Amino acid sequence: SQDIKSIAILTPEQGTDFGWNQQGVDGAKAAGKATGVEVITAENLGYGDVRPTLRELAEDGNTLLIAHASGYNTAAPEIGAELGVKVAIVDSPASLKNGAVADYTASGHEGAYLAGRLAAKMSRSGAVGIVVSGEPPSWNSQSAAFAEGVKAEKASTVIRYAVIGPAAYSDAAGGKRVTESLIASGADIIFGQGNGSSFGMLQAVETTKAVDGGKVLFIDVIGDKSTIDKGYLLSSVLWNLTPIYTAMIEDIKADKFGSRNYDIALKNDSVSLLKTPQIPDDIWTSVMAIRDQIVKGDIKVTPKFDADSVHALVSELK
Amino acid sequence: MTASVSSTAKSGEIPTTKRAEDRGEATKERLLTLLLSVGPLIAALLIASLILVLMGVDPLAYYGYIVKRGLLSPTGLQATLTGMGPMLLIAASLIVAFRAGIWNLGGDAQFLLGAVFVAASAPLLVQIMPVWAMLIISLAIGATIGAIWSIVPALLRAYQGVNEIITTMMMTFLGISFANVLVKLLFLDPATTVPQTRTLAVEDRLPRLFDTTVSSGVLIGLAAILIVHFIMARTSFGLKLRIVGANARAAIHAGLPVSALTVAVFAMSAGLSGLSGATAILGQYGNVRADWNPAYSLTIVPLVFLARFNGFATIAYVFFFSMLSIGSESAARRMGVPNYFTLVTMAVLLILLGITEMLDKRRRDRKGI
Amino acid sequence: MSLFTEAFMTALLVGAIAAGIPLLLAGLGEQLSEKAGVLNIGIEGMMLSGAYFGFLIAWKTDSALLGFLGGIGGGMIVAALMALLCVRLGLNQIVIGIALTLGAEGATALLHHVQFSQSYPRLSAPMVFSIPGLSQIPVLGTAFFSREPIVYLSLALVGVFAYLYRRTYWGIALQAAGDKPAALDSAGVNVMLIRSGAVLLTGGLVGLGGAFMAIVGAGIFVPFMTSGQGFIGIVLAMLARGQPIWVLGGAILFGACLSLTTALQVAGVDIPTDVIQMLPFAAVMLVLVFLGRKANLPSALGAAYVRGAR
Amino acid sequence: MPSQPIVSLKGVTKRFPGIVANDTVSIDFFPGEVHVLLGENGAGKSTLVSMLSGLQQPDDGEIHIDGARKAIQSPHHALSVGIGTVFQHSMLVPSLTLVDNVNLGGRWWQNPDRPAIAARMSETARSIGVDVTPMAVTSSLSLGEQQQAEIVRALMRGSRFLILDEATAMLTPKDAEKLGLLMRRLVSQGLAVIFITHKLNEAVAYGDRISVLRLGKKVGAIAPDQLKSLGPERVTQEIVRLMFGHSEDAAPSAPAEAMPQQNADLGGAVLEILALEVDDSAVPVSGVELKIRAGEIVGVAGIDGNGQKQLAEALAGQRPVRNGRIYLDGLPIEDMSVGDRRKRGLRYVTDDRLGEGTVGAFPVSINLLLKQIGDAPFWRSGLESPALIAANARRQVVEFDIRTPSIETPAGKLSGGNIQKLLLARELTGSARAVIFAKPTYGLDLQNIAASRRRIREAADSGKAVLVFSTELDELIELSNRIAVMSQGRIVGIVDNDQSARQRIGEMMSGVAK
Ligand SMILES: Nc1ncnc2c1ncn2[C@@H]1O[C@H](COP(=O)(O)OP(=O)(O)OP(=O)(O)O)[C@@H](O)[C@H]1O
Ligand SMILES: Nc1ncnc2c1ncn2[C@@H]1O[C@H](COP(=O)(O)OP(=O)(O)OP(=O)(O)O)[C@@H](O)[C@H]1O
Ligand SMILES: [Mg+2]
Ligand SMILES: [Mg+2]
Repeated sequence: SQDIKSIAILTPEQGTDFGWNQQGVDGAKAAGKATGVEVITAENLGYGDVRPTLRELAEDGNTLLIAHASGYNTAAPEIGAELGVKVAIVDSPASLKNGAVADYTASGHEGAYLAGRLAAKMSRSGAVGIVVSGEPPSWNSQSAAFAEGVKAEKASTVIRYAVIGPAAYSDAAGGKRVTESLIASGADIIFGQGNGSSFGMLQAVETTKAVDGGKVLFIDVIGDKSTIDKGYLLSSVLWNLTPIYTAMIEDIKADKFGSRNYDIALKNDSVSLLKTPQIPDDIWTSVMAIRDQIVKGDIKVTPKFDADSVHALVSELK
Repeated sequence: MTASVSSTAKSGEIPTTKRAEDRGEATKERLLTLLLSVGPLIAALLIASLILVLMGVDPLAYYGYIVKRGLLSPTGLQATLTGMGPMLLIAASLIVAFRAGIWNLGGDAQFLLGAVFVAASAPLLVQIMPVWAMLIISLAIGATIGAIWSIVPALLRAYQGVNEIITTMMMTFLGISFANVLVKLLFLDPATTVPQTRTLAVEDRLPRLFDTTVSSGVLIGLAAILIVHFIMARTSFGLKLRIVGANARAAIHAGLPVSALTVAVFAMSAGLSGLSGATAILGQYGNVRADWNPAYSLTIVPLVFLARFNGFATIAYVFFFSMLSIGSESAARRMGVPNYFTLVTMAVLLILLGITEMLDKRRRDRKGI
Repeated sequence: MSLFTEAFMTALLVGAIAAGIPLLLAGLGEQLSEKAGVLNIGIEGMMLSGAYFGFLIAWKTDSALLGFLGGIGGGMIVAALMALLCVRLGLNQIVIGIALTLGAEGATALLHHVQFSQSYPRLSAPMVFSIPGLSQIPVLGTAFFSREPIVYLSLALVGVFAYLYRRTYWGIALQAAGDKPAALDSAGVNVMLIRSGAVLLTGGLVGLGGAFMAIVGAGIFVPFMTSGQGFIGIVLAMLARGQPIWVLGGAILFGACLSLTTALQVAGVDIPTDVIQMLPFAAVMLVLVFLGRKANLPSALGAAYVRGAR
Repeated sequence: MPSQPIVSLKGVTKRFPGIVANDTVSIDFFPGEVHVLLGENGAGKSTLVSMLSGLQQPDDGEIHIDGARKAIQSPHHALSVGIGTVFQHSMLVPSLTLVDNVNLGGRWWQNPDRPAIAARMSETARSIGVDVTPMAVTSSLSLGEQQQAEIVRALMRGSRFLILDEATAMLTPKDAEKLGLLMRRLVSQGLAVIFITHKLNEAVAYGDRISVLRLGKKVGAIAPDQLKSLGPERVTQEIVRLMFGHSEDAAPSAPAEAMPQQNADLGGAVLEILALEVDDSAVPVSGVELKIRAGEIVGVAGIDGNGQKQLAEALAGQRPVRNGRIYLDGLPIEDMSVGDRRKRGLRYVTDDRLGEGTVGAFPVSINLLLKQIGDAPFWRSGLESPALIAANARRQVVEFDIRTPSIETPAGKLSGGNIQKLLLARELTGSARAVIFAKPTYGLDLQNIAASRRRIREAADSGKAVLVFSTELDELIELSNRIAVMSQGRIVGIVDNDQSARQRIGEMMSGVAK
């Protein structure tokens, strides 16, 4: 079995975004703690050429490099092969390679489906909105599953979908503007996915009344914003990457790394729905019942990673 | 000395004492040049250090890591060199344009589209031809696509007088979106869910130099910038371009084909940007993802100005910049400083280098050099 | 449920205005600098600085008004550097413009990291002032006449600057500073003062645009939130050929295109978003191809003025 | 005569790289006097002016104003102590109207009363007998019209110390005379005037006192009483001696009415212009018919701004022709580019030496070859031969007496007259079939005028067709075989250059004769 002292995680943005980057960094640290392995974080690397950083982290003696961005999934296996270091990547399950590469394409589609059911149950107006700042695969799968959840719960519910605009990852003003338009179009629950821009979405929800004059609620993804919530956060499709990273470390120790990919799912709580005070207990109970059905396999949610499927879904469902 | 000498008349009779004086002058001159080039660097480091100290970071350690990684560690230095390839090509592209008074600010899209088409075609080409042929054709594709993307601004500028700052910026915004459309809809790698092109295998990319990780793209970059330098400094074509740039009315008066030269400048400049995109793909990245845009132009533009469009100075600046970006990522990570700090260092450096350039220019004006 | 309700149309118009105002202010600011002969590539940085300081002060004082003043100040801090370096010392305007943009990006991101990255504070909605009567008009009333006072002010600035440029000695001096500073100097007017003043005022305008984006547009500050809007401002200023009204036209076009993007998507028109995003740029290019008017940039634009230099 | 000078220069020195432009110059300027500054091209006259108007600071020496030492720190300062300047090269903002150019310095928030200022401007113009269009945009005006406007502007400022740096260079003799009379009137009101000119007759006619600069040094002065007692003839001789450092034998004779041989052995038509029309918003050109034969010089007289620039540019190919034909050696060239026309042997010497004639930032050596870039032997298969380029420059610098610190000096740093010499050197070397000169000698000193006219004559004698545009009738009469008169975009008449030419041209210009 391989001795493992340290691993490294590489993220494109700063690990303080209450979202993708933060979940990655926090998850890796927690897994390191649990397994007694040191964790090096290389944050805010952007989307340029990460090969130099990957090489340096490999040279520094890290046993595993977690390339926590789909943009890194070409570079990481290349450097892994070049320097004989193990790498974990996302959004490329086919790259699995024994002893070298493992994929952990995390998809919260099961959670997003639940969120859709929740939204449809809670919407007063019968209209919900999806706002995204871009269309990467993992968001597409959640958008699609959310839409399916909404329809499964109440087929008459209208779903409005909008992508913010150019350079939208940090476009908080754009997030707010588009969210306001969706609210004006009748949505009283917003399912929002975005990095910096998601704070603009949250702001819109907080400062704009629904068409009926009531409150608009927000469903977040990946991270937990309840610490900064002002009473408008309905829920979040929470990801927990700790079990994945822990499993990777253990697989390395057991010389099994690269024999399988990793996933998050409702069943081991690596995907879960955030419970907030905005969710009445009875609704929460019914949503949890649906969760159990998914875990048992009675309800199947298939992930759809491409933007076309999402577009087709939201316009077909109209 | 008298007011004016018709230079030939008396130039033969400079007394020898003056020669000795000149030699002293020359030493002083060299010292001053040294001071002027090192001074601002030190000043910039001091200012940036002050900010680091305020953030509770040891500046010596921080800068130590930058140098250690960007310059002294073998793979770090190799990364610095590899990174220079596309940047030098962008610099060459800018020098051609700026010297001719053409503000080609559309380099990012020319780069990106060149990259996209190369990334789309190279993995297919390599299946039907030897690697070297594929590489050559791919470089040509990149350059051609870059040039094509500048046709509209070129014609508008050459025949309608429409300001090219506006048109090239518009074409950049357009081109970035267009590149995304291409990657997401047309050139999608069917094997992955991520919107990205097919990937060119590592062994099919531009060969690495000797036993290192340095891509030979850096040689393409060096060659391009030296050729551009030579053309601009020594050929009649380069001189014509410079005249168009310095005084377009004089160029018309002198009977230069200003419109044709303008189109040629656009083609060369945009072609070099496209070539840069090709080099980046063939030498480093291997594919293009949707929403990818390294936006080199913005950082290279000030460098070529500071180098006064001189090829050799540009190489030095690009090397320094590449080293800084490689080294500072490492330093930031080790010292727990957010990577944003690199931007601040860059800003301080550019400002102080700008001040140096100004002081040097004043000094040379005084001396009439 | 029918989509194009009054509320939705209003929201689209409001969105267009919210997106257009920062562009308007950035364009007006750039235009002012360019008139005076300074090619101000630093407005992205000024805007970001305005957004940061505007947000910071609005949040600390809980006053949008003070926030806007803070934004003006934030833009002016960066502009003061530009005036010092480019106008007084005559450094290359493009080098310094880009340097200041990079510096402002880095500095505000660092400050945000230290102050806000754990809490992401958000502002409450700024006050709206309804113009009696006009605001009753359906759709247009709420969209145009029931807005934050800063919106009215920004629109009024278009008229104010048009007046100043055409009807005052200052306007004449500005144009001279951009076209032939030596002539202005020899007429006894301080070129440095005119140019520095213009750059500072640009900082104020652009900073206000940034503050608008943070306080009204987003209600929050996040790093790099201006995402290239400053550069679009530069394009707008150049297209406007010195006329403030054309900056307004351009800003509205861009704002409207963004809202159109949203409207089409919400209506379920399945055109890829990247294609829709190309619309405003393609529109401008088409106009240029068919109307292709010569740009009339001030002839000394970008050149430092040194008295007596030949 | 008042005893206290308004302005005194005391040992003023100004150095530029490679040159001492003013070398310990001491001059007193008294109220009530027109003080004429003379000196060959590059002697340092304009440099003195730039220090008096606050554009440059002396490296050594002192400036005293009203008897007290005072540094003139800025143009604003100069204006505020009453020093008004008309510079050698235009200081008007091209994109502004004349009125707004007058308006540059008002209180910033005020709304200029343009009609009132325009009225004042027209009135001032009338008082000196010239005509300005206050609401015209400066760039649409000819350099001559601009110069008139600048004089008017300087007068409107009400300075007590007026500097005119070659203010008559672009004026017709008639307008120059009016300006001379005006100077006399101004000094009689107690103003001081500095008048820089290269025309000695003007100096003698309007000056009270004369100072001569040579190679940056003040080499002599003629006091008012001397000026009166010596008489024009002797004064001129004395000036020439001072300016050029030798007696009058080497100096040019005063523009003698030396008529060229009439139509003696002229060759066939080289340049032929038929029914030419040129568009222009200000002065459209129409109905131009001209035939210039080999060895012939045709002069074009007329007040500046009557379409001369438009016609010259159309001939050179810098401006599209609307209608009509231009034949060069029988070949139509009106659709050819500037470069192609040049290749066929057409040369155009522009009068806009800074705007299009030179690239100011480029060295003298390159500017001398501006129209031959890429040609052998200076470039071989596109590669430059620095040694040959330098040799060419050195030769021309000597031959045309271009005063420059070095052949590498940026052309923009030369004195006005020396830039003009550079243009002439470039155009007069090499082979040509037809040459168009626009104001070929403006801004040149006596000696250089003579040399340049000699060269123009030689060009014709070697079989070229020459077209000379000039506002100076004397020049045309000295050079031309025939003289055409241009007015409002048309050629209103062509006369043979004989004894009666001067009178007939005068009549045509004033619209008497048709
Ligand atoms: N892009 C610009 N940015 C700043 N100032 C400009 C710009 N373009 C022009 N200007 C200024 O505005 C002045 C007037 O421009 P212009 O001559 O184009 O306006 P106009 O004559 O009123 O319009 P038009 O010629 O289109 O009828 C210019 O001289 C210049 O000083
Ligand atoms: N700003 C400057 N930089 C460098 N050299 C200069 C500058 N101004 C003037 N000179 C040089 O100083 C000398 C005197 O020039 P100046 O313009 O005073 O001559 P001038 O007597 O006015 O000649 P002209 O009759 O030709 O106008 C010239 O050799 C000129 O090249
Ligand atoms: Mg106009
Ligand atoms: Mg002079």
